[in-house]
Amino acid sequence: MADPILELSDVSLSFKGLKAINRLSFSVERGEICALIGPNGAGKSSALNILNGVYRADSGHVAFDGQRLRSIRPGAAARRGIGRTFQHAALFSGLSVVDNVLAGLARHSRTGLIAHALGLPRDAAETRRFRAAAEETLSFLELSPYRDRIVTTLSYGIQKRVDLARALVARPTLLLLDEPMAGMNGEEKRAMAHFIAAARDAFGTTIVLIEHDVGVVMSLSDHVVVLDYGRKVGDGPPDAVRNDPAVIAAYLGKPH
Amino acid sequence: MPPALAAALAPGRRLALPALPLRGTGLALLLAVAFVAIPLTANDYWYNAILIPFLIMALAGLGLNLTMGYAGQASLGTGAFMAVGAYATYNLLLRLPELPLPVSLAGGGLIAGAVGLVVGLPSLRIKGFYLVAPTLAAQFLIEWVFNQVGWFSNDASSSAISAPRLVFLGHDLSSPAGRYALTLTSVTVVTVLAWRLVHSQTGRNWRAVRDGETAAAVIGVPVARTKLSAFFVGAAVSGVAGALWAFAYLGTVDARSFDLDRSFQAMFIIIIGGLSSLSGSFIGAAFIVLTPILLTHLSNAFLGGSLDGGQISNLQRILFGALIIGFLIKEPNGLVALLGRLRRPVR
Amino acid sequence: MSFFLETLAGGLLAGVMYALVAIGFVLIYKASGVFNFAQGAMVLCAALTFVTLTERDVPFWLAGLITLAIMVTLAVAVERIVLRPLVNRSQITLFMATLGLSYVIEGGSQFVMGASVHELDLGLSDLPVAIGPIQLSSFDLVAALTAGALVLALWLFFERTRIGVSLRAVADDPQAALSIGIRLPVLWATVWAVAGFVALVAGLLWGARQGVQFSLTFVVLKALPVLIIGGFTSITGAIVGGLIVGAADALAEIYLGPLLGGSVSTWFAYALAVAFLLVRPAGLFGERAIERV
Amino acid sequence: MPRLSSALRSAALAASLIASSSLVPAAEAAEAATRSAKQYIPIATYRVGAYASSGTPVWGGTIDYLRYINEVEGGINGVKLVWEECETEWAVEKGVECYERLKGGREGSPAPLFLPHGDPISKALTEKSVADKIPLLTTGYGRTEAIDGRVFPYSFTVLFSFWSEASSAVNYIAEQVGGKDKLKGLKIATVYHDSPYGKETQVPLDLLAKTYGFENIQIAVPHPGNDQSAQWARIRQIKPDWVFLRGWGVMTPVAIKTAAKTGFPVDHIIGGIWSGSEEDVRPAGSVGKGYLAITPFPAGAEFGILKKIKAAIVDQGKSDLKDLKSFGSVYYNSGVIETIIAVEAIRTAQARFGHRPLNGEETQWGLEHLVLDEARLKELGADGLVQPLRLSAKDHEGGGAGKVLQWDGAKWTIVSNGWVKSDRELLLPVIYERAAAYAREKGITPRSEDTAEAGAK
Repeated sequence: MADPILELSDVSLSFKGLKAINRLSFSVERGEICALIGPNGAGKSSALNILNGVYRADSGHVAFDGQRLRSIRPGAAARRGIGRTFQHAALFSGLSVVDNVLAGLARHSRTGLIAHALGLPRDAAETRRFRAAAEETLSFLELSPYRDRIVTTLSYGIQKRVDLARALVARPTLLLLDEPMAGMNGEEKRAMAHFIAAARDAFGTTIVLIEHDVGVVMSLSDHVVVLDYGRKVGDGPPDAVRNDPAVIAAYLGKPH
Repeated sequence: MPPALAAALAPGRRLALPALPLRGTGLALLLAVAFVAIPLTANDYWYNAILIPFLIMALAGLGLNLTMGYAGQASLGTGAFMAVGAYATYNLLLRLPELPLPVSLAGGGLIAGAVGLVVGLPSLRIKGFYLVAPTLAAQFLIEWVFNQVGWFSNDASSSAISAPRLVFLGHDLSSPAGRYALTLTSVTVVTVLAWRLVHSQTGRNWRAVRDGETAAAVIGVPVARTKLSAFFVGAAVSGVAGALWAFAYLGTVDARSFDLDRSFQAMFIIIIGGLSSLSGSFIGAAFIVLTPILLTHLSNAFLGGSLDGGQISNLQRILFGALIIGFLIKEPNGLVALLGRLRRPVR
Repeated sequence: MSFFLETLAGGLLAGVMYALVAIGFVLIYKASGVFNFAQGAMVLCAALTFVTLTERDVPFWLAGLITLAIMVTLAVAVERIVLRPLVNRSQITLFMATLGLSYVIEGGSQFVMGASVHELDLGLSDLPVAIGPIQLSSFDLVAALTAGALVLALWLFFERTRIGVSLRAVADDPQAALSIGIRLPVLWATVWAVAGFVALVAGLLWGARQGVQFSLTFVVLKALPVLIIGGFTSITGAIVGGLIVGAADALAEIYLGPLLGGSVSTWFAYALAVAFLLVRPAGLFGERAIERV
Repeated sequence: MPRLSSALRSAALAASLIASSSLVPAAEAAEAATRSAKQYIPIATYRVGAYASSGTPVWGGTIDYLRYINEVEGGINGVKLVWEECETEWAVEKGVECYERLKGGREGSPAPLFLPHGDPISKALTEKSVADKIPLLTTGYGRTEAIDGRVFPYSFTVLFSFWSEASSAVNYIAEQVGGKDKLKGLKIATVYHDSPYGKETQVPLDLLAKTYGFENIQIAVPHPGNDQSAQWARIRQIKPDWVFLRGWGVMTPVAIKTAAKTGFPVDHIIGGIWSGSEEDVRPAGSVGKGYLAITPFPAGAEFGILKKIKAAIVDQGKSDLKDLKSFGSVYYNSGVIETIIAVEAIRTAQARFGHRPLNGEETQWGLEHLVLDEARLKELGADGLVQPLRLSAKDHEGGGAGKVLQWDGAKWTIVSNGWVKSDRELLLPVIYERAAAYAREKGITPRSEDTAEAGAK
């Protein structure tokens, strides 16, 4: 455990007395792909939401890049370099693909209203830079053919990929993916897995993802954390986790 | 009425389309008509009764469209922002006479923007339709302030304000043509600035917040700043419209000129014209401002002898209401969408 | 002290009158999810129809019945022609449609019945009555009692009848309501008809108070803060909100007005409503939380 | 694009054709074609909207008198009248549109003057009317400072300005309490519509209070004024001797009712011009009995000219009134009075410029030289109905007196002893001062009376 980028220690969260997460601790290495798995209601999404400030942990703490995150808000998390995609894509429905991706660059903008309204040179320069970054990300994720389409007119699989592009374009240090392959067919899943791995390889992004398809998880991730009823029941490389009796009992063994 | 004038009307209404993806020549033609052909042909009636109020209400609608159409923040405070723009510009003209007219006008707009920013603060907590409550509160409060506090109207006995001489670079702009030139220039400049904004990162942030506030926050769009900037810009644009309404259109106004009806009018303009469309504001203004006038002419022509004035006027009101409802039902995306369909060749 | 009490009592009685109008809004909001700005025009239309009939020597009860029939027809027609095609559209669009509707109803009422002011005499005296240390108008007391009776009747109607239970189901979850076999068109028509009846009662009381004329439509402006404070979906909320707005307006006008130059009641209710909104976004008795984004 | 633009262009063409064809109302147009020049008179009206109830009887009086002039007198010195209405709904923009549409005249007749019918509209037209040289005739409303015709050459606040209204009301109270010296120590509360119109009397009342030593209490009623429990609770607390009620629309009946229910004696409330009509007091019902109002428009059908109108127009079924109950009402008579002034101004100007349709500049001269003395008023049958008037460049008001009416439960009776005059000698210097300040702010050089004369060629 040389260089953990993310460390959760003893994190707990409850909703109206119901423990969603119970003293959860794990850490994620820089540059690895870490999968959170577990049955529905195991607390995976809650854990992700704590990481980027949508929820606030009741106790315990989270350290990111060596610094403790205390009661961080989503916007601040984003500024620190934590990117995120959504279970249901949650794209900006009135915008085109390229505009969605450009919106992902908002946190890098250093220009204000006046520069935008008057078209000052620094706005022009920034616009050029942003456009180039967006185009690069689009072509990286093979979305260029769709660049000017309004996102609501696209298939679900493509929308999920646009969601990834919107998060990736800001070059996050840590990228949280909430069920990036939910609702996809096998081919789409393979493509998405390929893009996730490629993103990590190309930009060194650390990725934490939630996924139900164990096959995909095992082949894609370097590190798997298994949750059940808010507790961690397994943690380690895919092969180790796969053979962990506790994990099998809690999750893998269950028919679903 | 000279026939040349009738021909001039159609291009005049095409003013409504600057932000549609017109080819360069189309836009140039449009501006040439607005800046050259109209001044060569229009008379007082066209300036004072049609062109000037149309342009100004289009601008007011445009302001609301930025706040509501682009950034998704509902507001019934447009009238109040127009009032602030008018009274602020009046006081700048009166108390700092050395400032050139455009500076006073812009200053009035910025002050209106600042007020809009304050009015927008509750939007950080209140969302959706409920947001009309704080904006309505502002509407009534601001109207009341200008009515009560004599300083704003230089202690005129009736708290009405009246334009000091409109002069720019030695030209007297108080003739109808001069006021049209002032209005058209202001509207063009502000529209260009608004066009730039909605196509910039600011505009993208507005629409991101509109389409998904949580998602926007998570990907790093500064939500609070974005909402407030939308209120600021929208109110500033409406403020300029208010100043023009007071000085380029009516000459003398009091706070009641900017009452709730004005806010409703702006709301109609953008909902009927098209939300989040700059040209929609112009098309909507054409509809809302010009339809009653057209109805008057039509009913005078066809019903003049058969019904008395009161009945005709009531019929017009019914018809206007029905048209509004009809367009709301038939054109969810506004008249701009209808025009968009017309422009595409029918297959 | 007695002056304070009297002001408060006067304000509360005025508040009852606001509540009476607000109830009409609540009914329609519950059924169709729209803030029906045309309710003011409906109040005008009801009162105008009623006086036009009584001035032509139609007996009181018959005029009431005919007016009620007309209001119900109007309400049902509005629901059919205007609101049903707009289902699933944004609240602000619905709101603007009802604003357009108010033009139609106002124009239509005046087209048919003229624009003159009419006196409406319900046979209630408007002279002061002393109750303990404070003086109240008997008319206002009757208005308050009427409003009370109306609320009770509506409460019974919506709590104890099948249609009332259905209405609550619809307000909670339209899809689920549909799936358990509630016939929405019948429900909508019923609620709109009841709203027409409420408009008639409000129109008669307001009309008796200020004469039947166009400005009856202005009463809607006070209804919005009442609803925000009380909650859009609760009849009890409308009453409590009305009382709060009435009392707050009167007290503000008396104690704040002289300091600020008067007329504070034009905005005070709205400022109060915003304060409520910031603290309790769904209103005092509201069921639905603020729209989720 | 071509489809769109051609559609728009044809719509535009249709619009302008309609506009030009509708320039003359159909009925009058046919007539106009056959005969020679007629004098055109544009009239702004509000038959729709919140204030339609008070407007409709006014146009009845206006139009009936115009018809009377045409049918009985054969026009003004043989020049027949043709008029056109334009609906404003009392809204400023619509008023401006009407003015712009009608100001050009019709069928060869220029517009001699414009009747804006609406305080905000008249204010918005102040400067436009100067540029166009069309006098705005406003009776019982309009800018008070416009009395100074040297600064406001084309605004005519004829008869009874709001300042005169306030002063006459105070003078009537003085008569009731036994002289102006008895005003000292009285409490006079003004309950006003909180709008520019309502605030207009604050300055003169302040001045009058200082002069006569009464206590001037100002109580605002927010628009529209359909609930006034708080205001009248304050009245009950303050216990004023008199209440001066300056309402508009629904505010007046609600005020009377609320006064009655708080126990304030209704016969100590004096309504202003716009609180003094049948339409204002009738909705208040029986409690309105005893209510007073000061007005330049006395009610009654017994004036000579009204009898003539009744015989020649109303009884012939030619009246513009739909509800004949309004004949002889305050608002009906206000329409007659306003039109008498307009017609007599044109007649005065005709004496100088010839018996033909006149333009605004000529009519302005006529207005500034209008003399309606007792003798002339008798000739017109308008003695007692119209107060004696003498207008000049320095004085666009002319009269400045009102009569006090009392409501007997069914109709108004005149209770003042003739016309109650205002303290014009006290008010005029302040008015001139304010007009001069306006001129400075706007960069206007006031006309001297000589140039006013020369300006009319």
